[in-house]
Amino acid sequence: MVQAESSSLEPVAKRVYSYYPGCSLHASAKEFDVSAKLVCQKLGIELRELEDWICCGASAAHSTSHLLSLALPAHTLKQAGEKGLPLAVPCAMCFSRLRITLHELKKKETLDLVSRTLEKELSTDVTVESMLDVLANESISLPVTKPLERLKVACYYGCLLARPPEVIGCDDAENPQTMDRLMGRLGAEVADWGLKTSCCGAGVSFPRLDIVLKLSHRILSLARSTGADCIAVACPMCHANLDMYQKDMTAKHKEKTNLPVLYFTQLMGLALGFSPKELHLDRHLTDPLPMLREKGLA
Amino acid sequence: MASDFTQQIREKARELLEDGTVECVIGYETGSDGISARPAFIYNAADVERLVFDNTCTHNLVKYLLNKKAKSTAVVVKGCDSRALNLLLSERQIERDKAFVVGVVCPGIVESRWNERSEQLQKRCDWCRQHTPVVSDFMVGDPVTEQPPADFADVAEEEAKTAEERAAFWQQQAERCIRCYACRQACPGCYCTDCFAESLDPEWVGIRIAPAESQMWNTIRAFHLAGRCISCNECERVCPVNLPLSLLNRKLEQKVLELFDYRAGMSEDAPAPLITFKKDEKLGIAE
Amino acid sequence: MTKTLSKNELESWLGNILKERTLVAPRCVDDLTLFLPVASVDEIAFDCGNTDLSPKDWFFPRTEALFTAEHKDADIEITPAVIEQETVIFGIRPCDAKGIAILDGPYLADPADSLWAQHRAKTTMIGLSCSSPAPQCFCTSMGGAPFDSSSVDILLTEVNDGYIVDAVTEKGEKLLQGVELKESDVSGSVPSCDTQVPAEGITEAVKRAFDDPYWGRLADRCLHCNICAYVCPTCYCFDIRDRTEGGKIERLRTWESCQSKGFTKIAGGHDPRVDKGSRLRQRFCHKLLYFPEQFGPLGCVGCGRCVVSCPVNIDIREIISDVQELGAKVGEGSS
Amino acid sequence: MSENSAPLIIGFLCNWCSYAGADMAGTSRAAYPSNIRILRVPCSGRVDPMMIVKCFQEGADAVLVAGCHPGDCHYNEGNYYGRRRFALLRELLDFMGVERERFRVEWVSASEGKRFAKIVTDFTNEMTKMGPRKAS
Amino acid sequence: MSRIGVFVCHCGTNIGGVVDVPKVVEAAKQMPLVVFADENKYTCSELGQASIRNAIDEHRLDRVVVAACSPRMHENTFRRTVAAAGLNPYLLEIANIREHCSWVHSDHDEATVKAIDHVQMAVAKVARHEALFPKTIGLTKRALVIGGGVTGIQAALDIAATGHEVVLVEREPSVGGRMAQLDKTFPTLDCSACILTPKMVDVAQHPNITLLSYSEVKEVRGFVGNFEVDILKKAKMVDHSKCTGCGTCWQKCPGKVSSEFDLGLGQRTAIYIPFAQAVPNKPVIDLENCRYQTFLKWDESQGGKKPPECRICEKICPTKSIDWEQQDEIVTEKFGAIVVATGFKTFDHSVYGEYGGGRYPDVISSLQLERLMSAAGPTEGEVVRPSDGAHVKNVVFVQCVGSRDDRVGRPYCSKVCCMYTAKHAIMLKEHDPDVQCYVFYIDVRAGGKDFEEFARRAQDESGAIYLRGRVSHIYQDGKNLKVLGEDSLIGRPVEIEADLVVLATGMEASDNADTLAQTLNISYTIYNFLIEAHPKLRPVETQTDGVFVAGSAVGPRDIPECVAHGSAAAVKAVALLSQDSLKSDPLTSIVDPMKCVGCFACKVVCPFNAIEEQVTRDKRTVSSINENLCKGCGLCVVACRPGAINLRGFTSQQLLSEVLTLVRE
Repeated sequence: MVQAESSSLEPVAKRVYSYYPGCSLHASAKEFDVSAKLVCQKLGIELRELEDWICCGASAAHSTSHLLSLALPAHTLKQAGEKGLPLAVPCAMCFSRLRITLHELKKKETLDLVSRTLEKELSTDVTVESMLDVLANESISLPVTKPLERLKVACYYGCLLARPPEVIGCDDAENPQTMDRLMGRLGAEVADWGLKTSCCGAGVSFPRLDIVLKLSHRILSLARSTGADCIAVACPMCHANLDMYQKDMTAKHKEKTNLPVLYFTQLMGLALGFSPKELHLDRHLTDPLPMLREKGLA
Repeated sequence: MASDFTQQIREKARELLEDGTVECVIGYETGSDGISARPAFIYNAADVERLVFDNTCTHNLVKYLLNKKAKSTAVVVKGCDSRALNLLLSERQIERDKAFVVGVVCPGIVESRWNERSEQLQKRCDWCRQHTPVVSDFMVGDPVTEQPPADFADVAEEEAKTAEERAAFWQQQAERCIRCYACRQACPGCYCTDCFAESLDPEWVGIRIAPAESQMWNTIRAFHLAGRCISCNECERVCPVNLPLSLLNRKLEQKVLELFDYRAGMSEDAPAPLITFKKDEKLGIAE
Repeated sequence: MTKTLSKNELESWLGNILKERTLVAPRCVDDLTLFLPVASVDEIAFDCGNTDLSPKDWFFPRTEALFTAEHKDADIEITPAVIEQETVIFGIRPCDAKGIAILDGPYLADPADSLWAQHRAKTTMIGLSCSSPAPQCFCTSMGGAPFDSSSVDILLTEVNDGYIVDAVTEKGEKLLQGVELKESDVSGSVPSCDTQVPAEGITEAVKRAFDDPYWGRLADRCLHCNICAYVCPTCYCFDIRDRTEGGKIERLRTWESCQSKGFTKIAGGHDPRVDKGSRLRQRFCHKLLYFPEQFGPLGCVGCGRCVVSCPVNIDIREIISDVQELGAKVGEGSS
Repeated sequence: MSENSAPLIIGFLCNWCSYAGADMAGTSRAAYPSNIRILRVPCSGRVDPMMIVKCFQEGADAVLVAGCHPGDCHYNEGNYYGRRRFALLRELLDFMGVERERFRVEWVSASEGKRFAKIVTDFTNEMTKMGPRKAS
Repeated sequence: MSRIGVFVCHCGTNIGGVVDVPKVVEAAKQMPLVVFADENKYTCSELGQASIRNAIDEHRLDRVVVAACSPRMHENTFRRTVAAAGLNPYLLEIANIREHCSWVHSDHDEATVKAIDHVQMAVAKVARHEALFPKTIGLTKRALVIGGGVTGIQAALDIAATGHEVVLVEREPSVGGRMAQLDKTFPTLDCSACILTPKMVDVAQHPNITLLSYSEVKEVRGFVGNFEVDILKKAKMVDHSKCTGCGTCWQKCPGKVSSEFDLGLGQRTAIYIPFAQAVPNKPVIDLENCRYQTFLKWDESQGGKKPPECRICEKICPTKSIDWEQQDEIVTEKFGAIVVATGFKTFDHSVYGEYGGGRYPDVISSLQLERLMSAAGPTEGEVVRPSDGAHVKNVVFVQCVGSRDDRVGRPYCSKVCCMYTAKHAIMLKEHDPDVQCYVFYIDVRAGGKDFEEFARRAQDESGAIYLRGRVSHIYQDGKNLKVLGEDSLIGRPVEIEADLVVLATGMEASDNADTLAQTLNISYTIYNFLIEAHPKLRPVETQTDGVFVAGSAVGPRDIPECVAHGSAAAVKAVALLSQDSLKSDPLTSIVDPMKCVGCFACKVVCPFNAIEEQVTRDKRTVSSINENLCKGCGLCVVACRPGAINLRGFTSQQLLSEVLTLVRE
């Protein structure tokens, strides 16, 4: 609705979003933050980071206290609401928490409970969009300068961008297409594969690394078997798991995966002409640069 | 105007009786008080001079056609009365070719009782949106353009009360009702040979002339006219204890208009709302 | 010399009556004047014309239980209705009073109708002479008069500063006991009821006009509602039906009228008076022919209620004159 | 009847859907308050508005008419006619002081035993709350 | 004065446990016109019924009230009872004090009060009952069977065997239905085709059976014994009276399309018979895919090159049977009885995203597997992978696909899947001993003769590995499929590499079952399965007299059940047809011509055109009821202001007296 207003002001439809980076984008997933911002800038999407955003509670809160797991995102939603702008969220985990909270606040009694807890007048009159949905919006034209030709990408969405479908509103929880179509528009070849939304094990990263290795390895090896050159992700957790442990997997499964795992925003960045450096492509543990060079993209 | 209408009616009546088109002309004549009209039945051309038409011609003469089924009859009708013709035609109570309709573009009818004649228009004339008859073989007066449908201020006023007040209000009315059934006898829509009210078995309405029975009578009378009442308001006019019967009729008229977009007696072949339906209509019950 | 009572004295007297008896008097409810019980004297409409409904309700109620029957163990117990309440009707007009009185004919003739008898016994009528007869009135033509005291227990005649009191019956005397009456020589101005109806020899005329098509034509406009019968002080036809509630049976008598369809329907479904003409004729034959033949007086007292309230202006006065003419014609023919 | 506190609810149930639904409530032991008295009619379209007015005139506190869901009438169209009649009747009753809440129409299928129980329960509670009818 | 007897039933403790029965009896004794009241443990038992009959004798009862279970349960039972004692069966009224009372109220006093009221109502109503006598109507001694699957075939044959004419209408070009698609049948493993084909042939050859294949029922008018049915015969474009079914045409026809019968695993031609043993064994032309038709439809404006005219079939047909002039036609036939056996279709598994949403060629439905296994199937019985024709070794079966699953709106159990999967496991092992089968199941439901043994055999002898749990995900990994699931018995996730996954797709009502039901005026469930008159006691009858249902159109059923129901329906139909005349239900409307004012509101509202016009002696046009058409809904009664119409068995007087007992007592 705000968009409508602003667009009525300016002939060139300019999109404005409140921006919620979330903790990991200020730390482990800096490259996601950076690339996302660059891409948005390029595409005329203005991101206004919320001044007083706090942790969404991620996996920790809801395993501790349901109320807490709602209260934390609610705080952020409150601000977003006051801004009157749609909220763009890159991190799949944060996105999931915010969306779920929004969903639960639709219940009157929950709304009252959380409002009382935060001593704030909460409303559910705010839209939360994942950065993927923001950028995949087909009405946005992509000024591709360096098409991702010869690059085969396996798009990996993970659990949180797909489930629960009734809350997330994913196009197809088992075989989503949003990112695939986006990559296609960038000139990349996309792999049709069956583990786009399978769990990478993030939930148990610390207690049960073995499971993480098993699940992530399954994903990587299938992706590889489809001939993909890299995996595109939209979630810091997934990224961490898939990218970080490839050495351990190689050790465990006696099979070299070595498959670069990039944020979809980084791939967009490349196609839109940003340099690997700007996009922090050097921050990954599984180094994508050799592959990218080989493809003439770096 | 009146005198001119009277003239036209007399001439038509004479013509019809002389050439034998009809056996009888039902019109109006001056009553025993010398100031207000009453129904007149003219069988001989010689008597047509008795016929008059003025703003006291309140009776709905269509009612009388029900007694003249077999014979060909001419009847003088005002706009509101004429809707009763359609009602009775659609319900196959009269045959069109047996009735010669002398339509009178209604000048408005005044409040009058025996030996009393005010210049105050009857309230039905405020609601009336049919001054020009919808059926006629001969029209007296020039058709007028009708105003948009009436609002239902009177109904709204009643509805403003609480349910309890309304209940009390109708209770009082029922206490006055002496169940003479004049309302029924005057109504063109009430033509059953055996009225439910007098049925002994099933005994819908008890014999007592008492509030409960009278309410039963008045409620069902109104409901049996739901979507059929053509709002000539004769029922209310004839009531010897002045029950506000029009309120009930109008409440239903309003709802029928709102729910089914239907006005009784406007055409001969539009099915009455309660003997037809639409599969996917929303009427606010069980939804 | 006459006895008089001032307005105030009258009111306090009525006030006292109120204490131990039901006082019925004309009251204005909404736009009607009706004989109704009053709770206090100021409810009484002293200077109203004649009431819209006749006072017959108080002798012949619109609905009245004759008896109730009930299962008692094995057999059935019947309890006849009894009227205990003493009632005083104030403000009844001579014509209406006469109407009640002549109904003693049918109701008290052997076997007497116990309920009617009880109502009559328990009710005292304080009449009020007509100071200004209405246009529809024609009592004088029917053998009555605006100041006729024959059928009341007490007749009051309004005079400038009070009422002339005429205690007609013992009942009246009793009711007046202890009431201070002034001696005075005022005399009530004698009002006249100038509408004249040729009732003379009407009985004969009706007999002769019995078969005349006149009735059928007249019935053309009759709606056969029961208004005339229900407003009439002398229409006394009724219907009887039982009503069960909780195993208890009430036998009820209610007003009915010869005008309603099927009134004369008999077992097997035959109805000797199916056509409207014969039904309408019945009403007038009863009033002007059968009633006098059986009980003496005409069955109409000229109160004029039917004249006013008939929705299609069927006017008994007109009919009487018409029938006189008809009768005359037929008479000539026959002689 | 209106004197005692427990409201008298008269239910007219169509034989094919709602009466069967009430049977189903029985077979599945779906309990509900015992105030309601049930009449079996072939079709909700058989329920004569006169009958309903009579119920109220004689002192019933509430009336429930239940029939097949629109489209499922055993007689194809019965409930469509019923729907129109009842819609008008309820307006008239309310206008004459019988609150619209007291006259309820519901579509209950043969398989909706639990729902029937719920409807009756809610209706009874609502009527208890409203208390007996005033006047007449 | 009538003499009413009241019989209150304890129904064991069903009623007696809550309602104070003796108290109800005592109350009944006090009710007007009641001269006798008694209680029974089970009134419906022979003992109970006897006590009613005796009481009728002894106390000269002329009307009876039974306070027991719902009239929908035993009204007819007790009507027969009173009839046996010489009373008119309609002088009976049931007070429902079980379903509507003891089973839903726990408070004993309240329940008892209510029971008494219901008895009082019944007494008041029965007092106003009149003796009613059914009218006799003639009937057409022919039956219509809708659906040519095994059920319909069985029904048709059984009816025909009794010498009655039967018309069998089948939507497809051939009879046989689903069973014809099956390879073997459980648990006996006889060859489906081998046992079905003879029956199909019998149907075609039976002198009393007219087979209308490639036809559909469009309209049904009339009533029991006297139905008038419009049947649409779709244009076959082949004159079957000339055609010998030699097969030259379909061997030569160039128009190839995937075969419905083989569920996309094989191909058929545009002029075709669905399968080799089809009956009738004469082809029809599928106009959608016929080249000549495309030629005819082609127009310049769309550009492209003009398709060939083809007409090969026409040229090579030795009997000149091809008839391009043929049109769809509607034939109207009269029947006395109708058997509906429209069968089922299998659930479309593409809604299951986690199973690949239909994207993986090697994830197939059980019915497809049947076609693969069938010697007459596209692969002549060799079970190979659709994707690459490779021979299968590891096969994973997933149970309850479209069954017992609320998410896809199919909460019911399809009943046959457990068994056919066992069959598949066994058969696959027989085809090739090296095959390993895995079965993910929720429960193994093997209720039925030799079923459990059969299911065990799949595990014990054929070594199928049964894993209790659902499959969470299936994905393509190279040529193979990875199946991820859980073995809930050991609480471990399992991962199986399979080269074929078979989904045990459940049973659904066949297409347009609902529209057909509406045409026949019979009810159907939210899943479009047809509803029987009584699930236990009248399993093949419906609410519409003369219309019977059988087979899996009513709900998931296996072959023996379908056949049994087919026969059952046949018997009911025959029982009807073998009568010389029918008795019409006397619970119809009646008109009092004296009260009728001839407004004909009744005629307008009657859904069954049962109102006719009649001129009375006094020349009034009044309405009268055609009692054969009247179904007793009572719409006319309410439409009739003067109360000239009344409904027998539910007269206004009766309903009113019921109401009055409630409000005036």
